[in-house]
Amino acid sequence: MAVLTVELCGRLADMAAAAAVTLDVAEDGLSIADVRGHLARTFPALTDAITSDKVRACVDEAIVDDRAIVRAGQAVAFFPPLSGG
Amino acid sequence: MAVLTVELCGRLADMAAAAAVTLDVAEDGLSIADVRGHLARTFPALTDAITSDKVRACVDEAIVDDRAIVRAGQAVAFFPPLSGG
Amino acid sequence: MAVVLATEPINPAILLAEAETQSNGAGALASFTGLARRAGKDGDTITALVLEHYRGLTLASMQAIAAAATARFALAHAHITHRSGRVLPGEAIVFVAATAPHRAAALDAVAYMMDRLKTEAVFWKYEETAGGKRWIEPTETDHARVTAWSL
Amino acid sequence: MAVVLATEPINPAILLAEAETQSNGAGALASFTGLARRAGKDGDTITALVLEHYRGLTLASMQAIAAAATARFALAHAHITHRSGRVLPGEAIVFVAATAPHRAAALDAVAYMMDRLKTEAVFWKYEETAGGKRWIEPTETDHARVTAWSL
Repeated sequence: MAVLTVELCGRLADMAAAAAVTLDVAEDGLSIADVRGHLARTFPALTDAITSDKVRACVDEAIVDDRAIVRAGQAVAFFPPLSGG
Repeated sequence: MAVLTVELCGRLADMAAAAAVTLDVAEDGLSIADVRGHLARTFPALTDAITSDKVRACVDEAIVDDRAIVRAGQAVAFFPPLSGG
Repeated sequence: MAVVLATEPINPAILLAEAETQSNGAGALASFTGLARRAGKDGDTITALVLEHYRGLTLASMQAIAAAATARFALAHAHITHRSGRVLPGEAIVFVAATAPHRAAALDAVAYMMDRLKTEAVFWKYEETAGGKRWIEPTETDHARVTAWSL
Repeated sequence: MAVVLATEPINPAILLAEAETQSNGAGALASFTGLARRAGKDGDTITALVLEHYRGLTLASMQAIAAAATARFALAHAHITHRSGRVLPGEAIVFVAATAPHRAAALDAVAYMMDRLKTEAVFWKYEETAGGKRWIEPTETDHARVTAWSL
């Protein structure tokens, strides 16, 4: 097992009371859907947000869909709706 | 008879080769229509422009129509289409 | 509301800073600067844009436009500075700014003031080139734009 | 094209002056500045607007918006400077400018860049008040505006 660090951006960090979370992952990785499920179980306050399609997953600075597989060492982040300007 | 000074603004001054023109006027004044007619006769190159409704008359800093009567001492000007900005 | 008829070169950056201080807590500040072109439509070099104005009527026409924009778009502040006289290529001819609580109102107000200035502000202007004077009048598009605001 | 992610206060007047030097002979320069509000929707005092960004993706998202505006509106120059971090009331959050041969393109490009920044630039922000944090997300109007550009 290796460790995957997941960043929680914007209000997600407040909901989980953590800006980043670490997960144990097997060598063949986890899907983004699995990561969402894990976060929902670990942080009940995050469940609604993290399972919403309004919250997007970002891997190594690219937006990915729920089937994407992530492995230890990759930069994974979840983005609530963006708000610039 | 007294003298009325008429200013020609914008391209009208170029057409008449004069920025201002003086007219003799009787004490009971002249209509703007009369002033236009006088200018057209005096400056043939101005005829088309000065008889066009695109060229507006201004008396004492207010736009007036052709029936307005002007007397000596008033500030009369003709405005070709405006072009600010 | 700040409305200025300037006979000397104007500095848009300084005017924007002034408009910013007049935002009165509003979050949106839009501006437009019209700059004198270096080349005419047919590519010839323009040595200057020369603007003429008429007595107090020119400033009054600018004030009427700024006041109408302030009312129509509920602006916190409206600013118009317009040059008269000889404007060299690259110099600013006109600077317009609006502050409002929201961006759409500020941007629309700037477009509105520019559209009205083009056809209703009391100025006449010509481009000075090696070939002589070329008087500039509003285009059909300019007239259509100002009409659209009154629909 | 000039696109900057700034972590210190920005000066819209200086940025407008820079954009003016980049007009490349184009006659129209439009700008928009978003200023941090002093009071929230319910009238409470805002002590700061705090913006978060994400690594290189934030600057890349801003660059994509400036490039799209440049292509779509045939701009001579596009400029976006966006703050990240803690922005005090009255300070500028964002400055956007566009230069183009004609005013409609410059003004539309500024509106377009702002509309896309609101919903597509990689930022998250909250208002800091005596009562705590209040996260700000785009409104339905913001979403409708950005959708309208792709119709």
